Amino acid sequence: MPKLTLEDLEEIREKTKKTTMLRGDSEFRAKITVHMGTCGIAAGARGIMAALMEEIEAQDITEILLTNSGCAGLCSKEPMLTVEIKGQAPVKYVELTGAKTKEILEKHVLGGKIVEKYALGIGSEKTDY
Amino acid sequence: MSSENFDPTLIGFLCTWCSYTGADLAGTARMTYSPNIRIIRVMCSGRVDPQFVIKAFKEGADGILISGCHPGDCHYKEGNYKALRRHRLLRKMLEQFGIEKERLRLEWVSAAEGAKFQNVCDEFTEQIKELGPLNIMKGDINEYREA
Amino acid sequence: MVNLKIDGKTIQVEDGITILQAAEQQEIKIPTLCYHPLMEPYAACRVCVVESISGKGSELVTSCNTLVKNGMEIQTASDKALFARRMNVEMLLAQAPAAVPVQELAKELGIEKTRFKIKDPDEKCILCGMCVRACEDIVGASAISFLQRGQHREVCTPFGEQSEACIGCTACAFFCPTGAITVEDLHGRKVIHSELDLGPSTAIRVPIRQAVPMVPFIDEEACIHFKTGECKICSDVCQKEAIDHEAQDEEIELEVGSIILASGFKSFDPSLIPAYGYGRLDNVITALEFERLVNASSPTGGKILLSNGEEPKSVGIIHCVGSRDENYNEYCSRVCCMYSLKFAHLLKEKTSADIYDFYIDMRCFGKGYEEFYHRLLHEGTKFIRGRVSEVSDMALSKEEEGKLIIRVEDTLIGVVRRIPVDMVILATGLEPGTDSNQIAKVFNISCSQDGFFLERHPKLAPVSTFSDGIFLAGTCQSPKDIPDTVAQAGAAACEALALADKGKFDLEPITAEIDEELCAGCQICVGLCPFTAITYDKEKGISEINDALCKGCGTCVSACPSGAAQQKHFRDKQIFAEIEGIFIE
Amino acid sequence: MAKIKKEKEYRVHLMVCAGTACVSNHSFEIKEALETEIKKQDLDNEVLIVTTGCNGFCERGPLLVVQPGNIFYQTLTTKDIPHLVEEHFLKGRPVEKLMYIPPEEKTPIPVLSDIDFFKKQVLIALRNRGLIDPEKIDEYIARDGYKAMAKALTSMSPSDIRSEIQKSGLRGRGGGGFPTGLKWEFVSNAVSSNGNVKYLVCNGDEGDPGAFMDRSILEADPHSVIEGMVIGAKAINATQGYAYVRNEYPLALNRLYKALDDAREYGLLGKNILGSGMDFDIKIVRGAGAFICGEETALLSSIEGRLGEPKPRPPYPAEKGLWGCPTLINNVETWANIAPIINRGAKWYSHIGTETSKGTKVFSLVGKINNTGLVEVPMGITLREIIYDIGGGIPGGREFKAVQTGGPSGGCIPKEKIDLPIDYESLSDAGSMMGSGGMVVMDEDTCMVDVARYFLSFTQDESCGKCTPCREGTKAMLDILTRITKGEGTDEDLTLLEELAVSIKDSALCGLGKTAPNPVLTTMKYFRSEYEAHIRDKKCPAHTCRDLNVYTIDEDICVNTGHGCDLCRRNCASDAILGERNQPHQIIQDKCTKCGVCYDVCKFGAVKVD
Repeated sequence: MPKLTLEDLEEIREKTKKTTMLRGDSEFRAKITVHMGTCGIAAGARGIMAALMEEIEAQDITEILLTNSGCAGLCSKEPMLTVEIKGQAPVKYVELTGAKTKEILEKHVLGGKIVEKYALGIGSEKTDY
Repeated sequence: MSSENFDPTLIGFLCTWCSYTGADLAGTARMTYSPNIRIIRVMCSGRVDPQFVIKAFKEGADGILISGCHPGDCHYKEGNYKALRRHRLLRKMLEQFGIEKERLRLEWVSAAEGAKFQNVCDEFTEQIKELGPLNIMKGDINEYREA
Repeated sequence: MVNLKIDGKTIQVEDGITILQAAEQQEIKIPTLCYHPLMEPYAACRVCVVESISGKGSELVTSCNTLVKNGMEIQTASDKALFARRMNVEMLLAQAPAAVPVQELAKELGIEKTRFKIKDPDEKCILCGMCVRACEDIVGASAISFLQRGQHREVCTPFGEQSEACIGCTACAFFCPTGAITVEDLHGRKVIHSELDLGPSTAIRVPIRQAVPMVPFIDEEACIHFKTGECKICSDVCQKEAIDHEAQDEEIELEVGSIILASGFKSFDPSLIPAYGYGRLDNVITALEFERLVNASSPTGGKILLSNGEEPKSVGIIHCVGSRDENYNEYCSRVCCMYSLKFAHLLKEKTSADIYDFYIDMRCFGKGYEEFYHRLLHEGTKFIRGRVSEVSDMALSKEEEGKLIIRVEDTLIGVVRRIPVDMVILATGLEPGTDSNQIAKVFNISCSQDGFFLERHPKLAPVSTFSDGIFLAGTCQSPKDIPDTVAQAGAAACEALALADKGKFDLEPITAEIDEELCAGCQICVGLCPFTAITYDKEKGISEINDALCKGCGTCVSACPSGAAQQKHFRDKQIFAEIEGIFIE
Repeated sequence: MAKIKKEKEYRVHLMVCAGTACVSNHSFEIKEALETEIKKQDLDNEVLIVTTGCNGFCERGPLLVVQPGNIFYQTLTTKDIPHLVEEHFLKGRPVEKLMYIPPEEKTPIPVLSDIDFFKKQVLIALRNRGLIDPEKIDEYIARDGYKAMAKALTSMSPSDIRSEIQKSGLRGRGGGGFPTGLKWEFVSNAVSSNGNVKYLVCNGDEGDPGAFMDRSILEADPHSVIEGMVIGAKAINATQGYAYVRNEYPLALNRLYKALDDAREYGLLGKNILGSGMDFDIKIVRGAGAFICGEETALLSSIEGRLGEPKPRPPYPAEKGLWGCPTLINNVETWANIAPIINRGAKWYSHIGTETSKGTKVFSLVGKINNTGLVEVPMGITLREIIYDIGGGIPGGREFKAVQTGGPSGGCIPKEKIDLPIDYESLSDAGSMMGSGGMVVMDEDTCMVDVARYFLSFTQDESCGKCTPCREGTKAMLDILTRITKGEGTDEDLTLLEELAVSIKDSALCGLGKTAPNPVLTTMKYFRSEYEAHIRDKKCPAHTCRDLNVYTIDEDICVNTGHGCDLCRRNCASDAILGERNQPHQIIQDKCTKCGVCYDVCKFGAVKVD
């Protein structure tokens, strides 16, 4: 690696910031949670996760938190994922395929418009009684 | 003339600093030595010019003695070395003139060697007596040419 | 300048000095152990702590290295300072009980006994590091240093092995305040300080006590500066700045009018006479060695002792050793009789030994000499007339055991006697100096048969030589004693001054000259002249003779082919005339 | 513009702690187990394993922090890994049984920042702790690494930098607490005796027993020290830097060597740094293990290759240090604080801490404490908060007795002063000192006389032996203390001990000697009663000094509850116990070597120690 100049330093900072952002408690614009219960995995949730990761890498998307969680409870509709845009209610999408996930990513996560045809419902389950 | 009543005349060229003082010492020490030798004082044995030797033989000297300081003792450092060189050359030349090389003698006599000077003179005189007189033709050169 | 208060007294001192130095200027004594004026302060023993009171309270500082500052207030013996100093000394007393400076300091500070555990009662080392610093900073050899830490700290060479860096200068032993380093055990070499047996003594010293001039010299083998480039303490300490290590021997060429040769004599080497046993038998010594023994600055301090250290009971003095002897030197060395009498007198005075003096003729020629001889006779010295044939240690009877037996034919009573003595002194004669023939060559003077220089005339010119302007004095001309030498020296000086006083210099009368018309410029004569008196003049194309240089030997005249060169008073014509004169009846 | 290779995208980063403590706790085996499990679940292109420097909570090593989410797992064993990988990384369900549960509580706390140990800490020197891989320079740069250096080199003049540090109020973290700004000012004003040669040294000797702050900083974030040193070099235009690190820190040394090479490769060190025309390089010198070489002048002698032995001051190193040239020496932690100050400004820094002591201090919390580890707390925090909130209190419910700060040169602070706010002045007023940051917590079972003896044995052994008071004084004090712990002490010993302490403190040459008596002085000041107990009643209240213990057996407990189980007799090495099964046992006092085995072995508490 030849000697760096100031700009190179800045460039490295930006590039590696993405990977380290995961670690700090810095804010994210949106969070996608792929539900990976045993049934979810059996239903192909791994494929969904792979597709999402490819897409994010391809488009060099930043500030999107991609994570997984356990079974969301609705086994029949697996594989499922939930998209949570900061400040909006989470939206669950069901019976997904690789292509559908890319479309959701494109339209909802980046575009900000909910893709009605794949969505199950808006809002999250009630947890505080 | 037979050798007994032959009375040679010898000339001795003595350097002032050593040989002449040596001879003087022999004299003050009452050492008698043969009267045949007549002494000519020169400042240094280096001063003895081959011409003098030839002139002396021409005038009728029967033997010539040159005496200087021992090598290294010369008051003028190198005079006696020069004399030594000239003596070697001169002896060869004299032989070509038909003069026996014994008639020319070089000796080193220091100021303290009065005794040595005495022996040299006596010995030299005896030697010349045996050689007999110097019989080189006198007069001018043309006579020889005819003979 | 800096103003500060010491023990209540406000003083002004120049900047950059330490509190210790300021106190010394005020004659206030502060104890120190690891401080030495010639070294950087090390501040290890902490015995020189003083109390320094400033705005924000007081603290203890070591006075040996703390520099003075404006407005400082120092108490050298306040309770706090004394308390800490006493405690440190008490601890040192436990660590190095046998160290004398610590014991003295402890007494001074009123410490009877140390309350701490004594490890080794005869330990002397207080780990002040003076030796290490001397070796490193002053000598530059860095042969020793501290090893280990804390309680195991000690001074040693790396790995305790003999170190090549050590140059045996014993600076460490010199600087050690408590004598913990003794030279013997440092590197196993016995060190003796004496002229005869030169151990590594101090590098700068006076050769011997009666040296003339009494000026110290630097012995390059022992001097550290010439080994490591460091040290140079002597020049720091010398107020007159008389020491310059860089000075080199230089040859000075002097133009002088006249020279007085006084190159002295050589004492005859008695080992050439095996019968006397010199060098083979103990206690057979030469006169010079006895002179050295009797001298106050001798290794024995002037006492006459045998080689085993005891005082001799009987001494034999043998005259004419190497003089008046056909096999060695025929001449009489003139001085031996009188100095032998002096020895006999000294022996009588300093020891209770009976003295035998073996002489051939007692030559007491000088003023008062004969009277001295008579005094000796009354003092009881036994004089035996006869030449000693042999000194041997072969004892034939009981009382000869362990003695030197002198066999001599006592000519006065016609008997060969055997005299057992403890010590034999050989009155060795005088010989020409070892280099007298080189000197003769250099100065172009000749030597007499016995090798001494030849004077121009024994009666008319006893101090001059054949070469004008070169004079002789002292034993180089012939053996003589001090009164005669002094007289002769005076004469030689007068002769030299007479020569110089004339103010003009008479040229050599019999010099050569070159006739300009006849000279063809062949330059044969130029190379010939031993005194380079002839030079070739390019413009005129002829050679010329310099009158002042020409000595008048005439060699050039006889070599000149054209007869241009002629010698005044010995012209060719004159010699021809002499030759012709011989044959005129 | 340099072509930087594309980093592979991951959605989960496993921050495995690889500090020396965790490594010695087999954290590398945990890492290998994780690798194999992840490969088995073919999650290896979704989950990245990162080894970080010391995370701080050494008590609970080996540690793992899962990012994002900051989930904290502790005391992991290789057996837990398969379940953890499948549960959490595959199925996204964190595993509670592996989480941290505070003592005397039941509910686990998943998120690291909610754990008390971490909550009250303010990280400046340890800002990248557990968040970056110390051996990857890019990750350091990503967290604003070398940003301060770039700013300093390109847009700040040396005097700007120096005034910024002065304004920040930063003081030396090595123990002395000398204002860093002032020291920098001295060095930059000093005239060098050899051209313009000035040196800059990082003191990483850290000889205090139980102190590991510098080690953790070097292991977790070596670049922070390098960046600090380069900024310092610009501030005083130093020409050459030295990092003096103990040879006993191999991991820290490797990471520092790697960091230096990476920095040189990136042009952040060496010739023409960042094109700014400034040349500066750092050479590592490894300490040979002498505690004295932590003292600045001894350290310099050691770098010069000479005997590590302190030199009298003045002249201070700032004027005449390494090879006689002006030298700036600061501790590792001080250097680590420089970059944040330059980055975020002196004002931000001076808000943290107290009036006289600004910023934070890293303490190594050890001894009788639940949460042993490395804590970085703001100055002014009270002892109570450190011990109870962060430290998690004293194990086994025993009572807190005292805390020893500042290592062997520090002193013991009794429990009465638990609410003492921690800063330079408060600690030295209490007779101790900040020191490098060692904090040893002691409970009722610690005998203060023995603590003093232990620290004296350390300083006595490590004394360089140059000056009399320290060489002989510490030995004398140690002899006395040893006698006292053996019950042979007398009253005169006490007075002599005090006299010695005062005279050594006053007249010793360097810091080691001057502070060696502190443990004794403070323990005598606050726990004089224990000394008297040892001397007069020949008793050690904490039963640590074995020679003073008297073991007896309470016969009725032995028979009624223990039925004469005979366990003590069988284990007694010098068979000083009489009795058979079902019979009361007795101890023969003069045979008893007071080894205490019977006391430990007896399950019924029949053996009493007095």
